[in-house]
Amino acid sequence: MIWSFDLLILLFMVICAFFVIQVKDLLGAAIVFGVYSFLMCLLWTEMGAVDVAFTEAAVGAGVSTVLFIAAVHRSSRQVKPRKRWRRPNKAVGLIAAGLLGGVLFYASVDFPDWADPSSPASTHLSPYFITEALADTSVPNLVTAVLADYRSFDTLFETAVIFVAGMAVFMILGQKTKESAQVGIDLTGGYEDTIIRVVSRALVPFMQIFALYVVGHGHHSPGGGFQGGVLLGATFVLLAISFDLKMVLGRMSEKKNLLLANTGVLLYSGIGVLSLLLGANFLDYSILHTLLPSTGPVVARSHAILGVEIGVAITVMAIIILIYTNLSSGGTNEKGL
Amino acid sequence: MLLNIVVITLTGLGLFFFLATTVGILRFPDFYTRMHAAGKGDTISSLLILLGLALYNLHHLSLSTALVSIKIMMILVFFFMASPTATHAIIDAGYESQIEPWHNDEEEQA
Amino acid sequence: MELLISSYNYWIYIILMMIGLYAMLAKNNLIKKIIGMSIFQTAIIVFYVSISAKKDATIPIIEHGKGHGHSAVISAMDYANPLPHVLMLTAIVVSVGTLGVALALAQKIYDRYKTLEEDEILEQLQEQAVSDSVMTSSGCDNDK
Amino acid sequence: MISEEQIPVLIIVVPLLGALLVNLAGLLTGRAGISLILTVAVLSLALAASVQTLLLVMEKGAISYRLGGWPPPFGIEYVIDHLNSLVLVVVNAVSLIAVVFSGRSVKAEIPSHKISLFYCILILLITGLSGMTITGDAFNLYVLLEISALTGYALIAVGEDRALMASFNYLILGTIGASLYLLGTGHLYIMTGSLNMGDLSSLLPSLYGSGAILTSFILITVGILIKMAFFPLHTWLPNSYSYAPTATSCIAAPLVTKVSVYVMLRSMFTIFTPAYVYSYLNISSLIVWLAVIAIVGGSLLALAQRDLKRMLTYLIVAEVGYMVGGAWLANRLGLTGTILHIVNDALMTLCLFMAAGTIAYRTGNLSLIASRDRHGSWDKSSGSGLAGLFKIMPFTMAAFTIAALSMIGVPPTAGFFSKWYLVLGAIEAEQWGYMAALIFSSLVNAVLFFRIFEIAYFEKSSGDMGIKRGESLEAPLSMLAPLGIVAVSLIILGIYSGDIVTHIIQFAVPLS
Amino acid sequence: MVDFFMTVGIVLFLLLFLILHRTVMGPTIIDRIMGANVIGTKTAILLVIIGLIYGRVEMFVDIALAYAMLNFIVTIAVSRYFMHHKNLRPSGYGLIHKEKNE
Repeated sequence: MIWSFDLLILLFMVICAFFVIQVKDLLGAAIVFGVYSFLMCLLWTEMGAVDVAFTEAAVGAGVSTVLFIAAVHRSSRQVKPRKRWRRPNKAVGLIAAGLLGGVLFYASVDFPDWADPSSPASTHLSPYFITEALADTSVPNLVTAVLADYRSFDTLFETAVIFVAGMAVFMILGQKTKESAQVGIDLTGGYEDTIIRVVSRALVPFMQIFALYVVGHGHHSPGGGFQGGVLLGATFVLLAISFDLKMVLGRMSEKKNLLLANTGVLLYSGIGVLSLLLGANFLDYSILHTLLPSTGPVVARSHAILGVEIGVAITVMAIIILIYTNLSSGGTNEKGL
Repeated sequence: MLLNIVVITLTGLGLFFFLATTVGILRFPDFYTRMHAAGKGDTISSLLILLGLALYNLHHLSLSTALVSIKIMMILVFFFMASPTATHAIIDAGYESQIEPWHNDEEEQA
Repeated sequence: MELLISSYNYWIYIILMMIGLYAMLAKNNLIKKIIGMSIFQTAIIVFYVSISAKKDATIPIIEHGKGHGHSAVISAMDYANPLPHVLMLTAIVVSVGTLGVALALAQKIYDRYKTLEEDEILEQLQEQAVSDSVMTSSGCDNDK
Repeated sequence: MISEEQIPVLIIVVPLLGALLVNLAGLLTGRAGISLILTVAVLSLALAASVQTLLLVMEKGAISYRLGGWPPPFGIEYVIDHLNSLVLVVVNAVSLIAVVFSGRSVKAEIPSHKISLFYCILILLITGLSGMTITGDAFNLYVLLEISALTGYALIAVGEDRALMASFNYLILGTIGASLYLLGTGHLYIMTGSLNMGDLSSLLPSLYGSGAILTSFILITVGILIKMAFFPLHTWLPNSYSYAPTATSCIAAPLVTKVSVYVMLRSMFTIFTPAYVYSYLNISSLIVWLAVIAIVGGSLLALAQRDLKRMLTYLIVAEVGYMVGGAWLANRLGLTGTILHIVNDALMTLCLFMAAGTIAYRTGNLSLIASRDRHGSWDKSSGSGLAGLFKIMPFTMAAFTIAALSMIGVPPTAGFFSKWYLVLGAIEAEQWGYMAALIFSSLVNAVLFFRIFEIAYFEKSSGDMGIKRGESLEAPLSMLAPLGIVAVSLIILGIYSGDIVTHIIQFAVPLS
Repeated sequence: MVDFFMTVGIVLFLLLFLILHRTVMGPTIIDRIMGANVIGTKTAILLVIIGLIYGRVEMFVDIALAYAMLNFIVTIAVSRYFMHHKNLRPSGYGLIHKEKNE
């Protein structure tokens, strides 16, 4: 951690958060929120949480903002003044926020000092992870090791959460017939922008290769299935933005996306079930060395972590595309942003 | 030592351009002029600073640091392609939403 | 002053949290509520990541060449605590999932009611309820 | 191939894989019919696994299962004791019955191309609830909480028009609840450095005086109270469950609140330990009084409703007050009553919602006072959509009557016994206000249900819609059979409640 | 040299404060987009600088690259919004309602 940066970024963030809430234009709020996420990512790298920063960069600054824009695109941008009879809400909000702030402030007095190496959080469990994880799993990136092995059950359900989210969006918005879309948009104006098209077409392959690299290299550097998956999904979003939705859906149809989302979770839980079938506990990868020739239990863990990450990446990519296509077209898959 | 001087010069230049960009973004009268400052100044300052950082990284020359420098250069190349495109897109958005360019009326009358 | 330096991180997350909670409860616009929700969730992430920070520690990725062979000593003091990072990766994923569902709901609500303002939607809902009961009491003459 | 030790994990793994399988089958075959069969198969397997686990626990005591093979404070651990194995059986049994019951209504209410997806999300909801019950890790609980919440939002939103706004409100409040829980866990983590519930309970005693621990307790409890719709925080529940599709409300209404009550018990027993919660904090009577307000408030609001399903949702709010109050009586009897009531209330609520679903399936009208049917095909003089139902749907109404009697607390039914324990606990703890609230709420329930009986028995139905007067219009067997099973089980549970207490619940109560 | 990069970082932050003023104050929505874009590119650079201060740039360049990409995507997405909705201010609704029944 670098405390001078820390203070500056936090100041930035509070300003941004305040203005996000105040701005009267939803698109403006989405943009300022994007800036807020950019800064948040910076804050995390500065505190040493590189994997969190990577995820936040991919999710918060990238995909969330695009999703906000897509949602605003399909609805309205306006924030109207509140009607008088709804005023009490403001009081409720103030009281609740005040209460929460008071309670949290009361607690914060008892906290160990910030960044104190002898705080309980840094001395109870984490030394074991730091000192033993490399020997246990042969993965230098401790976050990947803990994420995909020690706490892999959490991660399995994290993948399930994103799967559920995609399915939920499809369930809520997805329409089989195009006529049932109630809102028509004036789409005559959107002309084809050659510059954007050419540049995106040139950049997308490199971005996809980079995303695959992020998935595969998660053992040794920040990154992994989730970050890579979001980046892969984001490349398709870029294509959908610079060309149109049809072009992307021609390559990744909705059915294909749904299948891929299933496959990813299935791959993850399949690896878990495989170890169950071989007689070890669920998600105990070390047993898999009986299947992989000439590997010990430790290397088997490392390989299984890679398999798991690939599963996560597939699901996340498919779900990001699914959520974007549904949000930007109101579920019709007709024409996007 | 020479490397350090080059790095400091490049980064300093980058900072100078970014300062100019900031002044432009704050002081120019309308959107198009501000975008002119943002588009050009931002790109050149990013390129210069990144170039400086990539060079500094070669301090201890080895295969791994060279690889990292190549990666930084990749960011640079990416900016070189993406930043002007983004500028074009933003200008286009402004044009589409009918922002009137600024005119110095006094000068025209004179 | 020492107290300030040692815990300003925790205070600022409290401010972010209050802003988020206020927006979730008090804002009238659904998208604003969703933005408030995101701020609320990121504030929690700030809290957790602050826990993981350690003075003079580097990022939790074992440096190349360490931990192998004879120099197999990894000092726990040299690396930031990885556990909160793992938890927050999960939390970020959860928050993006919630965000997607919330935006989908907001959009569907807009399709249905043609507005994103909570008070206008509630008015429409009340009108609907009133018209339903009027329909039954007046013999359903305005039924179409 | 899979040994006995692996059975607990099957409760989670089978539904997770099953959900994916249902979705894949729906996608690949494009036929919706297969989804229901697969879902029932998957849930039966999960039920079998949970019953097996309960038997194992009764035989050998608490089981610990290491996920990924890592020892507890480092990896994630399942801890299955008498309390949660009982809740697991209830969760799986209720969901299986509800899914069988709602097969027809799903076909009627959900667009055909979304049916397999609907079942997939439904199974994931059950997975989330089972996972919340089984886990022994505080953070893992949060992830599973969010799974059950996200699935819940989606399942509610596919309901009728107004369900959208209800689901959105649920989402906002639910996210606040879950985030507060996460924040509370963070406070525990910063003070102790651990996330495992057992480990936490051993680390906490030296920190009892700390304000941060108190804050974490408040945050976790308030978060869970929002999730379980405790009275002033209940605002999301009535709209969500009354506008949701029948299948959703049949599964979510009995289970979500009960599992949340279980989570509160778990946090009180295992994380903070009774020593802190009851002795150190000394706030029992305050929370019991809050519960009194909740019970009275829920009951009064139920009285004001004009729609059967809405009335039932407010009864859930009142029942949550029972369980929270019972848990904070701080004695064995109160806790026994609470745990027994989790089981009984899940079944009673299921039975009532299923009966309401059956009536809605047949008549499409659940209003208690005046007909609000859009098509105007009901004579307004008939008053209620429930009029004459005893003649039209005798079996459904018989099941409804049993559940209603249980809700009121009439002796041979299950509801009586849990209330009896709660009342005894209240007397022992000398919480007269709570006892009065229990009796008041029973009276209100009696008034509510006898009003319905009166309408359904004495008033004549005069609807047309092809219904001839007095003709039996009983629901199909696939709906009646589950309804009958639940109704009968309410009586059986009542008769055997002594055995449940002596064999299971008394081991689940930590107080001596 | 690390001190030099610290200084560079702090100067960048201070300049970003000024640009943040443009981003949160407007005046038009497009000015906000412009400000966000500039902040995005500079954050990517700051990431590399933080990496240099930590002495482990190799771990940070991936994030910076991903950052640059996503910043680009976001900027394109926002500007495409104005291809469909040609109004600068959020007065009235951006969409043209076409009720099916009407």
